[in-house]
Amino acid sequence: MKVRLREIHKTYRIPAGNLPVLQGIDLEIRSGEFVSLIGPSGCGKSTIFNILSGLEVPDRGSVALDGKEVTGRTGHVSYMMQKDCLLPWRTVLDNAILGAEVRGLSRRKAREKARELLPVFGLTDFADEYPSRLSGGMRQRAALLRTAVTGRDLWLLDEPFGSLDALTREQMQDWLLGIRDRFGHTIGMITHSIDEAIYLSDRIYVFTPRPARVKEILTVDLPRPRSRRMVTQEPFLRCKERLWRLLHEEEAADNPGTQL
Amino acid sequence: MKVRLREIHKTYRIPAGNLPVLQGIDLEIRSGEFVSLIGPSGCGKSTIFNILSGLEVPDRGSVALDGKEVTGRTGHVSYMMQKDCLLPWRTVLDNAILGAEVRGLSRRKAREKARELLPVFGLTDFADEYPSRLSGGMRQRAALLRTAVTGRDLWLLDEPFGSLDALTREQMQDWLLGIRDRFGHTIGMITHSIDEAIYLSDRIYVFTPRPARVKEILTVDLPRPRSRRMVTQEPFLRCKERLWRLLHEEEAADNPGTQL
Amino acid sequence: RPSDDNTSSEGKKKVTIMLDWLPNTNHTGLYVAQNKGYFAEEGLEVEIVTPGETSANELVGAGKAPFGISSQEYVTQARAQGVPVVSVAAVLQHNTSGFAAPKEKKIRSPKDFVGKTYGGWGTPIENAFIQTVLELDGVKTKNVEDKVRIVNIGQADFFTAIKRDIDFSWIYYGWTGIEAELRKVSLDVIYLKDLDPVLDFYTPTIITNEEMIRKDPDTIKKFLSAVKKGYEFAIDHPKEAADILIEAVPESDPELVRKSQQWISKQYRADAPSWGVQKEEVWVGFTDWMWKHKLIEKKIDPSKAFTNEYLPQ
Amino acid sequence: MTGLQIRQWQKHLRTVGPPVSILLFLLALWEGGVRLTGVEKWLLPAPSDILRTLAADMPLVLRHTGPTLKEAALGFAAGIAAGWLLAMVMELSPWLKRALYPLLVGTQTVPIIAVAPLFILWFGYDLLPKVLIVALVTFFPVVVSTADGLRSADPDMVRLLRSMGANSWQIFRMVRFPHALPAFFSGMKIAATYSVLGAVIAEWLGANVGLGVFLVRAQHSFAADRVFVAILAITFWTWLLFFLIRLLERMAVPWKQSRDKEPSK
Amino acid sequence: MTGLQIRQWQKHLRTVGPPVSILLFLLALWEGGVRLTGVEKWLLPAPSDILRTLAADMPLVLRHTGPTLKEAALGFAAGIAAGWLLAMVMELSPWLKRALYPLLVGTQTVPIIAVAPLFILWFGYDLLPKVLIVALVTFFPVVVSTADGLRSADPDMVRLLRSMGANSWQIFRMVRFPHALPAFFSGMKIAATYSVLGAVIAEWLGANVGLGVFLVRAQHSFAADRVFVAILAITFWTWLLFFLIRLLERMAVPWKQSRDKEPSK
Ligand SMILES: Nc1ncnc2c1ncn2[C@@H]1O[C@H](COP(=O)(O)OP(=O)(O)OP(=O)(O)O)[C@@H](O)[C@H]1O
Ligand SMILES: Nc1ncnc2c1ncn2[C@@H]1O[C@H](COP(=O)(O)OP(=O)(O)OP(=O)(O)O)[C@@H](O)[C@H]1O
Ligand SMILES: O=C([O-])O
Ligand SMILES: [Mg+2]
Ligand SMILES: [Mg+2]
Repeated sequence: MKVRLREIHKTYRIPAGNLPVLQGIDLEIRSGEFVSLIGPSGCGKSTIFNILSGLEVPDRGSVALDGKEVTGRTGHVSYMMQKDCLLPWRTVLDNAILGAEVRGLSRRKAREKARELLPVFGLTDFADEYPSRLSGGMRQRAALLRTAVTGRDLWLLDEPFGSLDALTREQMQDWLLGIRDRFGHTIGMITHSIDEAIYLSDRIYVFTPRPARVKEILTVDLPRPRSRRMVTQEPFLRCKERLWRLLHEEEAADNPGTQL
Repeated sequence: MKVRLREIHKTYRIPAGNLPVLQGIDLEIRSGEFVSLIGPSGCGKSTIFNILSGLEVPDRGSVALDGKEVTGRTGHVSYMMQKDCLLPWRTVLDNAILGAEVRGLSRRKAREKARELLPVFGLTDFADEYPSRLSGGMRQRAALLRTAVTGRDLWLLDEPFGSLDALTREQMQDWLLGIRDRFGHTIGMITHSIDEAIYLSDRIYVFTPRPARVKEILTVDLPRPRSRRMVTQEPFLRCKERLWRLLHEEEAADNPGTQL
Repeated sequence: RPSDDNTSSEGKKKVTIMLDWLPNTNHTGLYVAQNKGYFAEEGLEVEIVTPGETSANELVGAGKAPFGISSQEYVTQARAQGVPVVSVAAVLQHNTSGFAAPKEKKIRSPKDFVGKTYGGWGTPIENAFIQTVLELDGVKTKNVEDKVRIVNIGQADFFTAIKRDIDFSWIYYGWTGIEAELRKVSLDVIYLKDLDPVLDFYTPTIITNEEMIRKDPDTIKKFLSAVKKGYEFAIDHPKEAADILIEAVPESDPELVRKSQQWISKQYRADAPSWGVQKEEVWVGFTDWMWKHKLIEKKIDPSKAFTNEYLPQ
Repeated sequence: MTGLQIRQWQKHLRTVGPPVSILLFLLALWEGGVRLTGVEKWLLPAPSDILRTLAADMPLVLRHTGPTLKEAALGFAAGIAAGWLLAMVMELSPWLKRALYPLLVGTQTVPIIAVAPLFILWFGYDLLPKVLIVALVTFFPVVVSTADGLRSADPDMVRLLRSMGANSWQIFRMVRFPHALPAFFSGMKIAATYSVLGAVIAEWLGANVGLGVFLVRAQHSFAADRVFVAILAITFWTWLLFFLIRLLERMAVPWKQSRDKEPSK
Repeated sequence: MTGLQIRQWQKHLRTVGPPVSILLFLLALWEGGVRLTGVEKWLLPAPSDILRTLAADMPLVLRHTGPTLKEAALGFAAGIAAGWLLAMVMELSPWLKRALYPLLVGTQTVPIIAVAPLFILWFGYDLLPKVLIVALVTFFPVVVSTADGLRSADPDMVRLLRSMGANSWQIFRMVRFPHALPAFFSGMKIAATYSVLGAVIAEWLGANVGLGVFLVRAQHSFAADRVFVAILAITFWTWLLFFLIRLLERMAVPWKQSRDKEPSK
């Protein structure tokens, strides 16, 4: 499943005037590839995912899926949005099978699959609990679980591990890598963690502050399967150094106080 | 403003049975001190803050503020909750002054103060925007702004920088250190970032997985004012190493799959 | 704030009369008296209040209005419940109501009721009427509802009712009967008064309450004197009287008012020596009839229920 | 009695205590007022009179209650169903919403008593017109509340479902419907309050039995105590229905109870 | 005409088009039906008859409209105020809520016409009783909807304010109140629908002028066309009020418009 954005432009209107968010974004996730998006807060990353998933229509430009244009059409991605959007009237388990239900998959099978994954996500005892009683990190894991159970080929993950502690985060990352290697999902991920981006990705898109443009595309030269040992090795560190520089060189020109 | 938790116990009821969350927590934040709480997702950190702020009543134990018991009483902290809880019907600016308004401070003054801080938080152009149109990181910054404008001596910050990119995060951290040094606030912070905890804190409480107990209290031996240079220096790295070990040694005994 | 304490700016005494129903030709005399200034001549300023769905009896009884329009059967029932209303003048000398059916139903005498459907208002008195007239016609009945299907048609008017399900109903000829003439619907009407003299009771009547009689008989006299003049004018000048009513109540159908007025002007005084007088035997007879049919739980003294004392001689 | 049982009883008492005590207070006021001012019984009977009449007339009242309740229940059920259906249709089709709303408002502005003749002509004197009137009175609050509830679902949840490729019906079923439940129950509670009285008024158009008939007869024979007995009966059944719906609401919206509670100090 | 103006006109047309076209369709159906079946005019007049009568009676209708609108407006205002106040009081005091709710339900179960003598006795037949009746009819939907809206505020936002040391009144003002606005407007819309008709029914208790008087007089003189003119007038004013409130709602809840929109494909 290969996805391609071409020359995407998007401007929002806000009380203070026009807010150009995306200015000519070209972006590609190849079949089976893991691509990370990294860039300053508020630059337009989530907007890119919204356009990719069909939730928003770009002012200009097109979205193509395996060569077919799908601009503004939905239903081709498993999208974990930045906000967890757990339905308060569904228990954790029933939230998990939501996407599968929408797709018309068998509820019983979806439940089974979700139940199987519960331990991996540390939610075993909370299957029948309403989301309002979960901790922040647990909610995030529940949302990730839902995305996994939805089971499309193309996954879009918007900061999936943001509220997890280091250890849980590593476990989740490794689980993600594991099922990706096993099933060959095509994955796009937004993250603020340089380490995470490198450890998981084949390529990393770095964006400028708003309005977002692609500043650089980094190819991560680490073999697969990845392992934690690589994190302290030369290629990883080189990559990290480069990414750090890219993200920090805006400092002089673009501190958040003068973003717009 | 000195705060002290003594022998706090808390158990929730969930469909799967009793869920003991806190088991005898002793915790102290001295006047003017910066204390971080770090621990596995779902262990009970937010619950501790909820008890500290008076939102929840512990099953056992007491909360004392400057020696006076305040268990179950509210109104003594500026609390930035994990969920941003921006009021959808208030613009960013009016959300920012909410706490000040509740305290009965002058609206005009609060607005002035908030407006002054807008550039620091990168929200200048969004003062009159409703929160539903902010990006995830911008919402978080708006919530932090509100906490700052509320203006109590004791601040509780629950993962305040979780959805910010590295650069913005550093700026926010430095801003926090700056005003802390200037006004001498007493600050408690929950974070999942080891670096952040060390860079900002005087002491770090490390918690076990649920039910939370204090596993270790680390004192950070870095002089104040802090600077980014310290991050690569010996004392910082030693501290980091120690923290990393503490958080990872659970691995064998407590992976999320067997948390409860 | 009883309204009989009030005086208007011109020093006239303000009084209210509460109608029994919407303004119609039963009330013409009142509107004439108003229009021609008869009330003013007596030093009264009269407000005519129309109730949509309520009856005047309780309000007059409670002193909220000094005068009202009611009828003998209501006054009797009201007094039996302790409501202190008194009938002071009969608007019509004879009961102009009767059982009506379209000609094609062939209901010409009470025995034709048997097996038919009667549409009424759901009051017990109607059952008693039907039972009485059936027995007069030789149909022995223990329970009327075995002989006649009785359906409550509530708010529906006569013409709607007879279009569906209903065979006959109880109407006042002066209004509904006249409307039927206008519509060219031929009716058979069996008047109650023709069946049994005891059913020739007074309807409608003008009422006041016992306290007025005690405290302010003078106002009653003045009021009735003006009203009488109004009805006498209507008796002599039906056309002009109708126009006065139409002017006062422009919402009603002028044609119906004119034709009804022509008919009813002859009924106001009928065979009586003068307008308004009530006969003791009518009150005694009908009270006994009501008591016999268990329509009142307490026997009342008919002589206290009415008086001719305040009618001008 | 175990401690738990005692605590449950205390809870019941806390729920029932306030309304009952206020009610008793008001009744005492009424009784006292009537006795002191000596207002006539045919105008405003005292509660004790009403109770006495109720006791005496019980068989009669019961005979008239059945039909009214039947009309109210059938009409209410039909009204809820219609209201719900209309709200749904209007949510799924904005065109129909714009087209239907003014008409729905129109249905509420026709005084039934004024068009009684037509009603009877079309539907006769049997059960049907009464059920229709109750339905007409009750469907409207349900439509308005439910439509507003459906519309105000969290747009981000709707977006989540859209991203999954959900169609309008799925979004309706999985997000809008559960979200609208509380608003739906608001509408139901308002509607329930009108249902029994609606049936009574419907009976004024023509009926031979029912609380409406009982009421009119009482009124025409100046029996104020009976009028109040009828009102009492209407009130009683309305209460029952209302609180049944409150109960149902709690059962249907379990997730709302999970965190609402304040800490029990 | 600029492109923007054209687009705005098109938008208006899209809003007004559907109801108007459905309405015209129904009127045509009615007119045709009456003409074809030859149903008598005194039973069901055709729309054209009604319009003719309306034109002829216009001055009369206008004379009767003023007082009714005045009663409706005053009563509605009082009803909203009372409803809002009661909902607020009940939210701030759970004890009062439990105590008042059954009584409020009780107020809706008393058929006004049945207690008309009392009403007139206590309040006369001037403006007051009519305003009171309209208020009585309209306050209830407002209370129920608003109370439910207030109660269902996001508990996490309430917690945030509590953590700031906010008292109940501040929580009410800053969280519950704005959260309840949409529900409040639902209640208002339902109430608005009842207000004009409420005034008309109130006039049946006793009045010399007003649409209620016009209606009953028309009915009792068998003038069906006039009855329908009265209904038309009631409907017209109710619509106006209803849509005024919808407008107000949009203005009062600006944050709801910000993201509701679907992408404009
Ligand atoms: N519906 C909307 N209406 C108006 N402005 C919007 C809307 N959605 C997003 N924006 C604006 O677009 C910009 C980009 O938003 P986006 O959510 O894409 O940022 P982001 O890169 O995901 O940031 P973060 O890392 O903080 O989540 C922000 O300034 C935001 O305020
Ligand atoms: N109101 C509640 N009812 C029941 N269980 C609750 C409630 N609040 C929290 N919990 C449970 O208590 C535990 C601790 O929650 P808490 O929010 O304190 O975790 P945390 O340490 O802040 O986690 P995270 O880092 O994921 O935010 C979780 O298992 C959660 O499910
Ligand atoms: O009381 C009535 O609503 O008719
Ligand atoms: Mg984002
Ligand atoms: Mg937490």
